[in-house]
Amino acid sequence: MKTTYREAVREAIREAMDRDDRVFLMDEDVGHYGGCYAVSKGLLEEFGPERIRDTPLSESGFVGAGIGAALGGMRPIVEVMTVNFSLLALDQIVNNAATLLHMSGGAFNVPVVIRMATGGGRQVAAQHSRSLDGWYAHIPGLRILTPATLEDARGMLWTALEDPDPVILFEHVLLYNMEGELADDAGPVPIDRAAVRREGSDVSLITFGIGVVKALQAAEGLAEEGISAEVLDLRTLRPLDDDAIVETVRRTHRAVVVDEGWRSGGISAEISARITEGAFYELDAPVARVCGVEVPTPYPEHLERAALPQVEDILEAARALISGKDGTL
Amino acid sequence: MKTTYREAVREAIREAMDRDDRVFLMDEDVGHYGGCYAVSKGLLEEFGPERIRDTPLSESGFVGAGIGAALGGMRPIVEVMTVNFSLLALDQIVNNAATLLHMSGGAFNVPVVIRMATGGGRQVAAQHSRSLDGWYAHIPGLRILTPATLEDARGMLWTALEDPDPVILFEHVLLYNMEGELADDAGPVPIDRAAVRREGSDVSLITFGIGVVKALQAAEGLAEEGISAEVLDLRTLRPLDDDAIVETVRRTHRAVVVDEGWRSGGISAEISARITEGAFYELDAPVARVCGVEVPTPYPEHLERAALPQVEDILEAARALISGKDGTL
Amino acid sequence: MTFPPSPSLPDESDARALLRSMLLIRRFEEKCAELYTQEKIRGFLHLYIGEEAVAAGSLPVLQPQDSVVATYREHGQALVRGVPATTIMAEMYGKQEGCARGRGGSMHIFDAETRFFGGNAIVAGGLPLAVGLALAARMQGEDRVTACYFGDGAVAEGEFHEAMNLAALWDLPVLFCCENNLYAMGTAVTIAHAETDLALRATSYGIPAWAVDGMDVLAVAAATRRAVQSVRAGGGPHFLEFRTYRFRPHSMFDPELYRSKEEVAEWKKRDPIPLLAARMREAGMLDDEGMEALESEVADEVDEAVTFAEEGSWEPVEELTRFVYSETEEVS
Amino acid sequence: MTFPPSPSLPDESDARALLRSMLLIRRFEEKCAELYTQEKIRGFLHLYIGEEAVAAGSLPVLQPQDSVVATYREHGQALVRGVPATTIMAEMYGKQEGCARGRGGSMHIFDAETRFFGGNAIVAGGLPLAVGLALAARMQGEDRVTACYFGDGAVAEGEFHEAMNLAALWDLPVLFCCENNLYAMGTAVTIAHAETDLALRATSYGIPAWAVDGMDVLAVAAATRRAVQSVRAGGGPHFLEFRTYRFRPHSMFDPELYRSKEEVAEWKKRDPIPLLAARMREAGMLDDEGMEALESEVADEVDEAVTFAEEGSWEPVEELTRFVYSETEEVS
Ligand SMILES: Cc1ncc(C[n+]2csc(CCOP(=O)(O)OP(=O)(O)O)c2C)c(N)n1
Ligand SMILES: Cc1ncc(C[n+]2csc(CCOP(=O)(O)OP(=O)(O)O)c2C)c(N)n1
Ligand SMILES: [Mg+2]
Ligand SMILES: [Mg+2]
Repeated sequence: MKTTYREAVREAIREAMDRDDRVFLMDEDVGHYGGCYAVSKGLLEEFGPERIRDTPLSESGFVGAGIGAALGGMRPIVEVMTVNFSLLALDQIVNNAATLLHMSGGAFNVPVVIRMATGGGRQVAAQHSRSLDGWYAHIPGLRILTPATLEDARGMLWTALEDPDPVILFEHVLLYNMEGELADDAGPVPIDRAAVRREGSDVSLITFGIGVVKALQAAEGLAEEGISAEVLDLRTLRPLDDDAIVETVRRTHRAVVVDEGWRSGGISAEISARITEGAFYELDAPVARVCGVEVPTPYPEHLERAALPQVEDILEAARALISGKDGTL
Repeated sequence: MKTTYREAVREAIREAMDRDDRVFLMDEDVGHYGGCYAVSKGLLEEFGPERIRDTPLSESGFVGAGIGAALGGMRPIVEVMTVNFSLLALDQIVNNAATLLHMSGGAFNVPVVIRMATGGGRQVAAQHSRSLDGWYAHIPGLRILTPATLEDARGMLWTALEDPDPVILFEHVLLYNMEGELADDAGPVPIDRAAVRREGSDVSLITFGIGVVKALQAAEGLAEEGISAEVLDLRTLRPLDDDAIVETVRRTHRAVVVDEGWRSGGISAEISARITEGAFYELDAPVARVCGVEVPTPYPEHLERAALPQVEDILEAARALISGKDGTL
Repeated sequence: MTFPPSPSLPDESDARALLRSMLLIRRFEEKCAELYTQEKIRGFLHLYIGEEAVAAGSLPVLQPQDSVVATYREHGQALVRGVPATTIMAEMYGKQEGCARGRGGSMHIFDAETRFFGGNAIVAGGLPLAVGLALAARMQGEDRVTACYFGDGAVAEGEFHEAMNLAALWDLPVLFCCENNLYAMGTAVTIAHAETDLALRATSYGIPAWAVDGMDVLAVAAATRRAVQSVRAGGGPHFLEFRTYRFRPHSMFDPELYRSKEEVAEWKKRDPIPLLAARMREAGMLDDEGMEALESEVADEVDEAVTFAEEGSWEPVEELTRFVYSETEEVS
Repeated sequence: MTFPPSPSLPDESDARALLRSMLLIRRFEEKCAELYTQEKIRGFLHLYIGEEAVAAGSLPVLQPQDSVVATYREHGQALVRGVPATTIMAEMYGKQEGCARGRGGSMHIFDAETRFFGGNAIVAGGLPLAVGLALAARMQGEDRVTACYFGDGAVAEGEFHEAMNLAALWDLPVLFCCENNLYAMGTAVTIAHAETDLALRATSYGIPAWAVDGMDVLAVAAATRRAVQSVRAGGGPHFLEFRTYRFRPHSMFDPELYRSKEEVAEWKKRDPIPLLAARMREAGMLDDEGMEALESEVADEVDEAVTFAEEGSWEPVEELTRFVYSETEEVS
């Protein structure tokens, strides 16, 4: 079946609503407007305003209400239009969702799923282009998913809803229009393992979200140059799949981490540190990082392009690793 | 002059208020209550309620007002009682303070200083014990300071106030009672360089905030075992002093990063990654990290102790590095 | 402020129950203060002493299926709701027999059996949770009221506003119980709120709201009955502003610079416990003997709690990372 | 809703200025829409068309020393405030001659000279900034009013509540200008607010507030004069709810599923531009020739803006990391 990432997410929501009465979707404009990035278009007509619930502009309030509803036995899918606005709900996400199970000594778990659009590349400037997926992965108690394929867009949501604890799904804005084939019987997928999207032997491109698309393109380019690149899609940023990370490095002895998020203190640093800790003597070269430039995203196309990791940047980093230029800051 | 860290911070505030009419302090309970952790005790009587301004419980509102006042020509010191509550103000800090200069193409800078108490160790449980200093360091546009000595508690504030851009100062709650000698003429200090607090040749303990106190103790212990440890106090987490980090590693060829914050995606990972990138071939062993255990801070003393990095943990990590046990995850 | 005349006394056993409940909170917390100086209880400890009438009068109105959300000043609510004094005290000791296995301490009392959803230490952070619990009840068609306690200080937070609007907009079964004790730490209501009549804040969302004499347990009970009845009958959210006062410092660290001894003394004249006791005596429901009996019952309960806590055990350090994620079959 | 009778017309030159100002916004934005389809302007583009009377009527009341804080739907405010159409257009092109060097685009118009503090794209995020600007003015003893524009949607945010309370509590010189266009994206006011009379929300903080016919530029001007006068005289914050309507979709992506063509058509009957033009014609202040002259003046200004933007230059990629931190002598 030909489909898009957007439709795959919508289908996942529809399936969840069908399967389980306790599931409902809420956010600003999920209903009457037709959904941010049109993801939930048509669902209001199908499920009605109680279960496709338009909210006021109150990110902290309705995310908190989602957490409360989860405590009360529901299985809410709380959307936050984009990760940028989730900063307004961070108290609820960190101080409540991520912490209640522990503070209550296991008495209360919080089965809430939070979905957010993330990332840049649409020229919507600094306040609307943040990539904070990796930043969220710092918080214990959360599970962070970054679906990068149609299968994962279709399949991660249900698995997330079955999880007894809070799960955040980051959907990159540039993926919504991605088209491709999806099996007619596509359904839930496991969320605890990274996936090798392309095998290779010279260098590992370790990434997630939109980075997977770019890394696969880069791997094509590298192949033409005779460099065999493996692409590892992390899929889950918390917990990280350490085994998969170490294994790919064992195979290739070189790693480039690709992350649209800012470099300093990003998840790219964590992956680099874990490789150092877990496979130091396997490395033929220091781990390289291709990250977002540390600047609030500028509006003009040429500057935004330069601020975000591009295929050429990955190519360059991989080539430098192979040719042995590295090791100085 | 004998003094405490608390008094040094208070003296710094007093000096700033005296020096510059544009400076004022605001937060919940800075005035009538006598200040969170008694830092601002007595200042209301001295400067009056306009300049020592008690606020309602409205973190987003008054932090945003501080940013606005900075835009309007004042030099506000906005306190947020503890970093935990700053999650409520994150939209203002990230989307406004850190971003306005860039979004306005340089038209408007934001000379606001934000002070927060940070850290655990007082048995105040999960919602009151967070160490997010390193997490904040991910955000471009902010400058992140972590005074760990009396000199820095006394001297960083004025330098921060002279900075044209937003600066956040993290004061670890366990430091407030720290006593020691401070020069009578102690005043402003530079904020752009890390400082070697103890020289050594076998291993570098790289840390900040409360970690400095613990690392110095560990270095004593290591000295007794014949291991010479250097202690690098980062002082500023954004921007990191790369030169100082690389130099200490060049001297010792081994590094332990100590950070009370959670390990995954913490600033410890960034430091590890930078060492890999900047001094890979200088390393005799993979960089080790001693971090907060990834759990919301538990209340009971024995569990909280176990959750936070202790001197023994640093000792162990340093010993392991020296004796060559490492390299597997 | 003047309130309507106090309701008449209920029958003797009900009156005694109210008195006992206030007394239990009082003695329990006096013990806590003592244990704090002995360093048995650590961290932050916020006492409810002076405000007992609010918890004692309001919580018994709820049904077992109802939900309760409270703050870090929640020992009173927990006790009246029926969380055992033993497991509360063990929690404050940090023992694994505590109602939250000792993980939370004084500020984080949680109890699944009595649907006691904390013990929330971020001011106003519990309000959206209460809205969500009420939403769940409504969507599930359950007859369940959610009672949400918070202080005057919380009213200034953005989360308060968002929660009020959502509850009113969606017509949810929540009872908002504002404990206006005139101060948020050291900040007087007049320093924090442009509109100091906090019940008016709620009515501005179209939520029925009124102020209640929070030192008079009978007034608290009567107002709560009226409000809960209406909420349960589908009347949407209600808001009660309980005017009360804490006799003790905000926490054990508070030097109380912001209020005078005279002010505190003045309020102590309206101590809710003697207030009810006097009326019961007048009505012939209570004498010295009766009072002594109550005191001794309560003392026993507190002693038992302390013994339970003392005899409790420390969770092994090896279990440190439990309860970060649920222990489902797959995971464990 | 019925409003008081419209104020009488001002003298011809003032009336003409109002009309011109609305017309400039209209034509400027029509051009923007066209340039958007040509991909000269990218990203999000939120048009003000239909709401011109609000900016055109309110902003001329301010003085040069005053401050303005606006939203992502701010071209109108920027134009009337005096940010040159040229640098606004260049900004939308992303050229370095733009008022924010092209870094911000349509949603982030900033201009130091006219004290135009954005162009803020986080809904309600500008309100605390406005409070702070007003606080600064008060502490500095400056005669400075801060006008803060925001939509009906913003009223539900916690930051709205916190800002209202702070402004009222501290009695600050802010004018809150709520542009109630009945929708926040696709969410009608009735779906978002328990209290749909938004001026009442403000009065609940003790802030003088009233609703104004936002399609009648004279009503807007009169109300703003009254409010600003009072704010400037030390009367504390004021709040105006301008009832208006956007004729266009929320942004260029909006399929407008949430409202009917009829509703839009109905509102277009009260298009603020013909409304004023008709009154001026009646009063003999305007004829076809006058209107043509205005149109051609405005067309020239828009053309000039486009030419300026077209001729502008791209900031070199090497400058990417500028403006993350200030370029002080020490740093650069
Ligand atoms: C968001 C947040 N800000 C600040 C604090 C610190 N703090 C704890 S209690 C308190 C005062 C709260 O006052 P109120 O709501 O009136 O409750 P009371 O303590 O009087 O019962 C403050 C400021 C906090 N816990 N959470
Ligand atoms: C905090 C936040 N949440 C969501 C959005 C996405 N968004 C942009 S505009 C808008 C609607 C705002 O409506 P209103 O305040 O009425 O202003 P209008 O667009 O009608 O002028 C929304 C939901 C945002 N920018 N900021
Ligand atoms: Mg209070
Ligand atoms: Mg609107």
